[in-house]
Amino acid sequence: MKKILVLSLLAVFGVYLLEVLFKIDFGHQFFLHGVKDFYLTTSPDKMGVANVVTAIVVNFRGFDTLGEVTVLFLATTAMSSILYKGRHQLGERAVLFSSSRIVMTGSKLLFPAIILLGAYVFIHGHLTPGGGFQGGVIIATGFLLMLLSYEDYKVSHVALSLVESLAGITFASVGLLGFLNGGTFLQNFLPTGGLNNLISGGVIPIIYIAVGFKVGAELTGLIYTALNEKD
Amino acid sequence: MEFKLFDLSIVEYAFFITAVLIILIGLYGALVKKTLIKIVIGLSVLDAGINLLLISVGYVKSGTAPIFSPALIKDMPLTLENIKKLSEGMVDPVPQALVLTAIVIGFGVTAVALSLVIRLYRHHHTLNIDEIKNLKW
Amino acid sequence: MESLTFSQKLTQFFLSWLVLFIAWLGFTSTLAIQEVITGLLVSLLIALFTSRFFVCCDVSIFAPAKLFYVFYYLFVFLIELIKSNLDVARRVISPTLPINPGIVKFKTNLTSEYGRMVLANSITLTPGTLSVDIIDDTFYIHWIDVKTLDPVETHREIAEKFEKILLKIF
Amino acid sequence: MVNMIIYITLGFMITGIFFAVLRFIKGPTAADRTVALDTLTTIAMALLVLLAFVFKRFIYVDVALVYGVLGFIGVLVIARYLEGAL
Amino acid sequence: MNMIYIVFIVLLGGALLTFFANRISGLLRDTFFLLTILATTVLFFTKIHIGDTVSFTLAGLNLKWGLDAFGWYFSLIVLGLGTMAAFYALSYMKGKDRLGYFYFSFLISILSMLGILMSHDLVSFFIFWEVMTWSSYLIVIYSGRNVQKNGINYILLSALGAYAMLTAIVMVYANIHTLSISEMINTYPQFSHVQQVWLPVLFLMAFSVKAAMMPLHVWAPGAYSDAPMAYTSVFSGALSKMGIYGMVIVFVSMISYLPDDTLFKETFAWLGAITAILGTLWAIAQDDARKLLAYSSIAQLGYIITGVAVGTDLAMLSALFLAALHALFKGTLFMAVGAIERQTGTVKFTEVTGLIRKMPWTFIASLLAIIALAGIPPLGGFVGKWMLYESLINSNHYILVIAIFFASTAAFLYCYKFLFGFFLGQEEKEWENVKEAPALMVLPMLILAAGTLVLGTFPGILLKPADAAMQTLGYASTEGHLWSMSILFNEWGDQVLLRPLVYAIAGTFLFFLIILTVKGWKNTRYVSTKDISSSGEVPLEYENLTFSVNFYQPFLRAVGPVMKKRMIYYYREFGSGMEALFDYSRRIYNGNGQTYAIYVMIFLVIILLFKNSIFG
Amino acid sequence: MVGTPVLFIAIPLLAAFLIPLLGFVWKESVRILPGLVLLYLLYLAVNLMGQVAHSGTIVEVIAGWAPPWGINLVFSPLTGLLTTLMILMGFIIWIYSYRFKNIDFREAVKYFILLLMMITGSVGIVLTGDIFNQFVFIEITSISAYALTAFYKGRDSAEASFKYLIIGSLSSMFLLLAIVLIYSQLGTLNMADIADKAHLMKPGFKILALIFFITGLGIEAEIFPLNGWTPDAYAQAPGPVGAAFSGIVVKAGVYAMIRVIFTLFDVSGTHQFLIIIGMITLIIAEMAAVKQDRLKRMLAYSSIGQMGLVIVAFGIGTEEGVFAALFLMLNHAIIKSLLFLSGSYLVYNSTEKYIHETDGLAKHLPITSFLFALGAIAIVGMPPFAGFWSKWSILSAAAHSNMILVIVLILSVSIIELVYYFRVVNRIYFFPKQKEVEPKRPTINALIAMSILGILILVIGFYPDSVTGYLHSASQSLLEKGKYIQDVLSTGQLFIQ
Amino acid sequence: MRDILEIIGLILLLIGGIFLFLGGLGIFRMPDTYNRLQAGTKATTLGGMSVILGVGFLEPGWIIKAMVLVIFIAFSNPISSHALARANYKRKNYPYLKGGAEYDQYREVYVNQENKEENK
Ligand code: NA
Ligand code: NA
Repeated sequence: MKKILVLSLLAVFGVYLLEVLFKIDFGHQFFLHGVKDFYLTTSPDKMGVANVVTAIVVNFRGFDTLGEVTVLFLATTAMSSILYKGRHQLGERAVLFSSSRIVMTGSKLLFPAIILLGAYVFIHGHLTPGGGFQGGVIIATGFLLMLLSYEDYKVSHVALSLVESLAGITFASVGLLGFLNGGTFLQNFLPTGGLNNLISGGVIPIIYIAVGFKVGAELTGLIYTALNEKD
Repeated sequence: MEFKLFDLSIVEYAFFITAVLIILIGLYGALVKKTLIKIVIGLSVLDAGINLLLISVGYVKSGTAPIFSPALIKDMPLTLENIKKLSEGMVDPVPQALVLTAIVIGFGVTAVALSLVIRLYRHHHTLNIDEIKNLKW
Repeated sequence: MESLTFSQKLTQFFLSWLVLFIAWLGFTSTLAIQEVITGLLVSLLIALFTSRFFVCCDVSIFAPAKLFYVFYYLFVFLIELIKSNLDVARRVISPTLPINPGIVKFKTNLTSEYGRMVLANSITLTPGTLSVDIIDDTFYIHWIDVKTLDPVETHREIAEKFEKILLKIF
Repeated sequence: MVNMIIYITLGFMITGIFFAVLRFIKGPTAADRTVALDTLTTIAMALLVLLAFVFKRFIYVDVALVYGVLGFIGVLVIARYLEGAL
Repeated sequence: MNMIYIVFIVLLGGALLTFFANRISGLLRDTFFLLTILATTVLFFTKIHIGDTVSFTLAGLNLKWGLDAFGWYFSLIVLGLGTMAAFYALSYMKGKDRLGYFYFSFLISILSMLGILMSHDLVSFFIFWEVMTWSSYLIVIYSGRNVQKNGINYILLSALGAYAMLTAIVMVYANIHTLSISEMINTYPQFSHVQQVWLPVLFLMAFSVKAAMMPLHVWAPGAYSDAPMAYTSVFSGALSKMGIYGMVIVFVSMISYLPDDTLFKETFAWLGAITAILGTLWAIAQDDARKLLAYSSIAQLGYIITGVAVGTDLAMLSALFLAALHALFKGTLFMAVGAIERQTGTVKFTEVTGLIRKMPWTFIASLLAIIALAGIPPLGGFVGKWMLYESLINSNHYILVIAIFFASTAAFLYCYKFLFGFFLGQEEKEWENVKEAPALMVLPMLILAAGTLVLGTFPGILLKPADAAMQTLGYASTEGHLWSMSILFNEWGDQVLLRPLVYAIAGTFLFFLIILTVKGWKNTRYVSTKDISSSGEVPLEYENLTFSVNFYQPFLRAVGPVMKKRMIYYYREFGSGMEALFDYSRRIYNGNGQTYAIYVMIFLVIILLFKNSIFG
Repeated sequence: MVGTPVLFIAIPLLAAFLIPLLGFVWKESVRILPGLVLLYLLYLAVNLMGQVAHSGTIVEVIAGWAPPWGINLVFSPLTGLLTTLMILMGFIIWIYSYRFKNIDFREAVKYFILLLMMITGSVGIVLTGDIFNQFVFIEITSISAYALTAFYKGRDSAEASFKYLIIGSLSSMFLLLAIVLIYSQLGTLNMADIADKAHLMKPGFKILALIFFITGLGIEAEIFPLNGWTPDAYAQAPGPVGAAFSGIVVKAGVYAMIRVIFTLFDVSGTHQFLIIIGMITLIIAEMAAVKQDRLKRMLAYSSIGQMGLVIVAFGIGTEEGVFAALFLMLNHAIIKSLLFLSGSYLVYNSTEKYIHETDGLAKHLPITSFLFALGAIAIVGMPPFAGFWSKWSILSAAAHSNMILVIVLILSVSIIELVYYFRVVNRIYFFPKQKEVEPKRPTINALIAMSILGILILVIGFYPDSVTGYLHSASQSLLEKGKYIQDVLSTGQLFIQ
Repeated sequence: MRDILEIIGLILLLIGGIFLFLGGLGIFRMPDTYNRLQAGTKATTLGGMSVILGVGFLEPGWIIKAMVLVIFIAFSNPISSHALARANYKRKNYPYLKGGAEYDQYREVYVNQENKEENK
């Protein structure tokens, strides 16, 4: 009964949604006077940022990203708050089987490389499809790999929140520096450099590196909290 | 080497249909499934569908990623006209930026949801949502 | 992890720096000066924190003999890999081929952690075998067509050709 | 010639993906599905690199690498979960 | 600063000071309380003159306060009774706790009543009306008895009325963009016909609640009897008159413009009469003196409402006169009950008897008040009733006269019950040591009772200001012509013309009373109610053999069917029906998060399906 | 120059990132810093309000890109008023929670971060001029709210939070869908730009986007039947958080919805629709509130009802109606917060929070009880307290638009409201105290917080003109759609860089 | 030179495509999980490496990156397959044995290990 109700509700919803979506001229330039052309030309031309998505994420819509970083920060805080068990420390991870030696050895070898890959991804956020979030996620998965393989692997909470906070403060401070430099919040105040050089795009790489650190630390913290969550 | 994959017009609206289907499947999971975990999965699927929809809105036929990489620019002088010409072959970067944000937000919500599920399981010793309704009326 | 002398640690550190820097060069695929300097710095930073994971090696890994064996090993491995793929092709195309699956065990002579891992991976990629577990020095291998249940025989059948070379390297 | 070979290669890969997806759907065990996923990861990596070549965008290769890393660790996570260790 | 402000500031400040002084010392508190009310009274009657106004702007609304003759007349009731009650309260409330709270509410309610009387705009009127409601509510629940029942009943019905009034006010405001009451009255004829009907209905709803008119009276018995008697006298005597005050304005300014076929006046007159009859009957059935007086108040207000509704010059005058008079005698009676309650600890007729010798002054005050209430000459009640009958007859409301007469006659029954139940009858051992109430309680009673006596002979004292008040409302001056219409008064109305007749009746009555009393005194042996040796049957301890038990049993049996289902029953039924509905409706929130999510989808789908009609 | 609107977001974010660090150094700073931040922001808000009154709406661009290319913040009389209100409420709630329940240091860090972020998110929702940015702020608010709802362990808070999260996720879905539809048509996300070009959208898109917005934001604005989460969340969250929900978070939700309806799209029938759903919300919520036996749940339903009333007032659509709605929002924020804050102490030591557990507490907690009673009287609209003026304005707005039925319904519902509030107050004052209940005396900071709210109620009640001026200019600024568009889009035809 | 590279690249592409196809088909057709793993991991490793190298030959500038990917595949694929096989066994999905119980020499170890770990 409930299923039928839900299915019919979803059917109506889907039909109405698709009806409208079919009116979109798919894959064509259909915007009236959209903002995208401005972004596509300004980013390489004026900002020296090859990856326009990054220019948007970090600069044009950098405010979103600041919020997004905050969301992630809040998610970590929320998760540890929700799972926090008061004065008792987190329990030791009780693991039925230790991981295989092969996986352990492999993880040990791969871990630094994965961290390096993460760093590569967020350092090149303005040049390649990478970016702070992607890089951060990769770094966190590196830690995930270690946590999977070694049940006694410890991540320092203090270090994590230190990195997290410092990265967040960097982001916000760079924003405020733009503001104090006589511009507006998050406004670029550094030379933009040559397109496709590593050092280009003004404050964008700085922010993206901070984001990378922050996301990496936050996701690691999330994973760590979740893995240690055992009754 | 000239190479053209195939003309996407055959599947013009496949993206939208797929996205909407994914949204509906996710919604179905969230609205009907009894297990908390499945509900959370439903919500994640829902998120994925929306992100797909968002990204397809920005698609431009045979457009490429909006990245002015050296290989793309080749030896063209970087004048405004050239940039404009290049940018015509690029997909809309805005939805991509939005999707990035939406994904991260969806991830955060999922993390919170899962930790709530853990709490609920600890408290009620069940994952059945029909048995978790101490709060009502 | 066993405690190391300072010079061992230093070697370890420089080694991991080097490896990471090479990886960086691989990632960036360029020798642009900005990239190289950044790469040096980044790999230095990461090496500082992660060098303790490289417990195996010392500078001797660069000895020419070892390098030779490395390439020799790669060659042997590649041959085995192709053989195994042909075997897979055969089986996939006609799954009715006679099989006699089972899990067999043997003891390895390798002592190095890395050596064992490489051996296990090689076994996984060679015809009809798949490493299931290593407990201490015993390998447990899933074998599609079990030819023998005797560990020594098994060792010879599955691992010996790799092990010989690996013992030279590690 | 080149086009044809790329077409054929793509055809093979997509057929491979098709079968892997079938296995993924069919199961029957979670381990089987994960095997399918693992296979899919590798095929997709190769596919991404090939597409990067097709579209002449070197930057897509990075995507393949990251995809591979995440897929690999994902499979390890699932494997560890299946062992009952998470 | 204008004197009007000062009066309000004095009252408000005095109330606050009293409230906080309670923390410091009882004496200080009492002093502040008394000073406040006295200062207010003095300031009001000396410094504020009829015609004074102030106006100011608040929240973008033009508000205006001022005093006119009509308001002045009612202020007389409020402040007069208020002062008496304040003196009384000092003694009556002695030793009770939360006195700061009580006095604060007392003063605020006085303030609110003055505010109502001085409001020249609707918003101020409404605000003071609400302040009056909650301040009196605070006192109703002061005792802590039945707060959930009586308190909620009172606040609920008051709110019903107040919101009806608020609806009317916003309708007026939307129409004429002004809040001035006189403006409203002036422009009333220009309103649409629907509004011309609805406005008075809504206003009257509010006023009927406070005036305890059937069927909106259900709060009154509980509220009157639960409030401390020191306040109930004000409550019943003055506060309920605010309803009358409003009604008069509505009737004079609105109802009279309606076409004759609207039957408005007749309906209201009849509602008043029915209220009078039923109130009387209910009063008779009470064993609790507070309840008896409460129902009696309802009945008395019924007369007044009838008078207002009939609305001829004389009827209106009689209503105003009765309103003041009711304040006097009902104030006295509530005070008397309070005195008895304080001295004996109970107010049940079945428990207390024979207090005549223990509390003689209380008895005398009660006697006077009862006589006034019953409308027996020579007290003021007689004058008021007479005027009412006369006005009804003059306007050809013969059936109403019969109804009112029936109610008045039946009222004798409870009057007698009151006197007999408390004061006459056997004296009981139990009440041997009862003393007369303190002077501070007795004096206000006596003063008020004396007031009825004076007014019985010199009604002009009140009739003149009442006449002035009516002129404010647009009646032609009644002096000179009105009196000539009545056989009761002399030319100027300041004396009762039929004095000889009045005195004759009174003399006869008094004579018999004395004879009977003296005779009874001599020939009666005082025994306990338990001592019924003549029948040879010793009653059990718990049997209450006071003759007050089932006092009017035969009578009650006769009117039984009427009494059986009281109005409150229907309210209760309605209330529980609503609560069941509410309980059912909240089950929408069934606790299942998924269901809530489905609601969201249902909401969406409904809008989607009807989007063309919703967003046409 | 004391600052610009962006500081409302930047400073708290900086503080939130800083709190864990400072915690390592000095534990108490974790509690103090949010207060200092809010105090500064309050000062800033008041200053900017003055500036706005003097020289008109402030439009601040971010990252140097003029609208519609960059994100911008709009500090208009309307948004400024709401911002000031939210910051003020936030500050008061901070005072109150300074030592509310003895949570340990690690919990305090999280609590204050989440609280600060919930406030900041709500402020962001109000200030931003970009729909996607608004979505981000909604998510910031929501995630903080989920976590704060589930803050206490050992009761059913996780259940409440989970329900909130499910419904909240649906809300996000609808918002994103609406954004997709708009972007696919106009290629822009800037509100003013959208408002300017909305007529160019194909009709189907406009209606559907509006419907998705109403559904998505209706969830935040607690419209029936989208409000299943509300009573649970309000009742299970810590007291100050409940106050923040009703005083800050809902307000932001309502604002977002109203902004969409009044500024973004001009669709006929929307106002009537608002009135209908507002009325239904009001009626159902008040009916449910009567039957509650738990205090905070009752307050929650009452809060929903009030929001319904706000929606109705907005639905009237005239300047008077908007004025009434804003006035109601203001009063409700103050009064309901007071009720939550004082109510929390009345049921402090109870796990079930039953109303009958407050019996007779007036003797033990005289000030708390008094403030609760004051709040109760004020919220039912008894003059001369704050609630009356808003009730009056909404009624007179309805009367001016000839909506007699609305008036009658509102007043009938007010009677219900009166009943359940007075029942509680009666119990507090006149019932004998229950033996097993151990009253907890409020801490001094809690008393201060509650007293400020009480004083505000009295001030607005006796001197409503202290706020009506701001409210009038705020309501005008909501209705002047053209001016909004012009203010934002004229901030610079080209980018500043 | 370029042509030769191109031809090598194309051949590698073709081989890779075939083996990737076989990998997919293999995991679809093989009878049990272990056999599927066997087929899948070998074929996709070679296939993936081959395709990527092929691209590297076709576009010589990419060869370094391609090598990184190849190394990664060679390294990660067997590990993940091994981990899956082990996990599958520990979930008590024992392999199909034609020749009887003695063909599973891991069983006793596993049972012992399980007891030991549970006691711990
Ligand atoms: Na972003
Ligand atoms: Na793999």
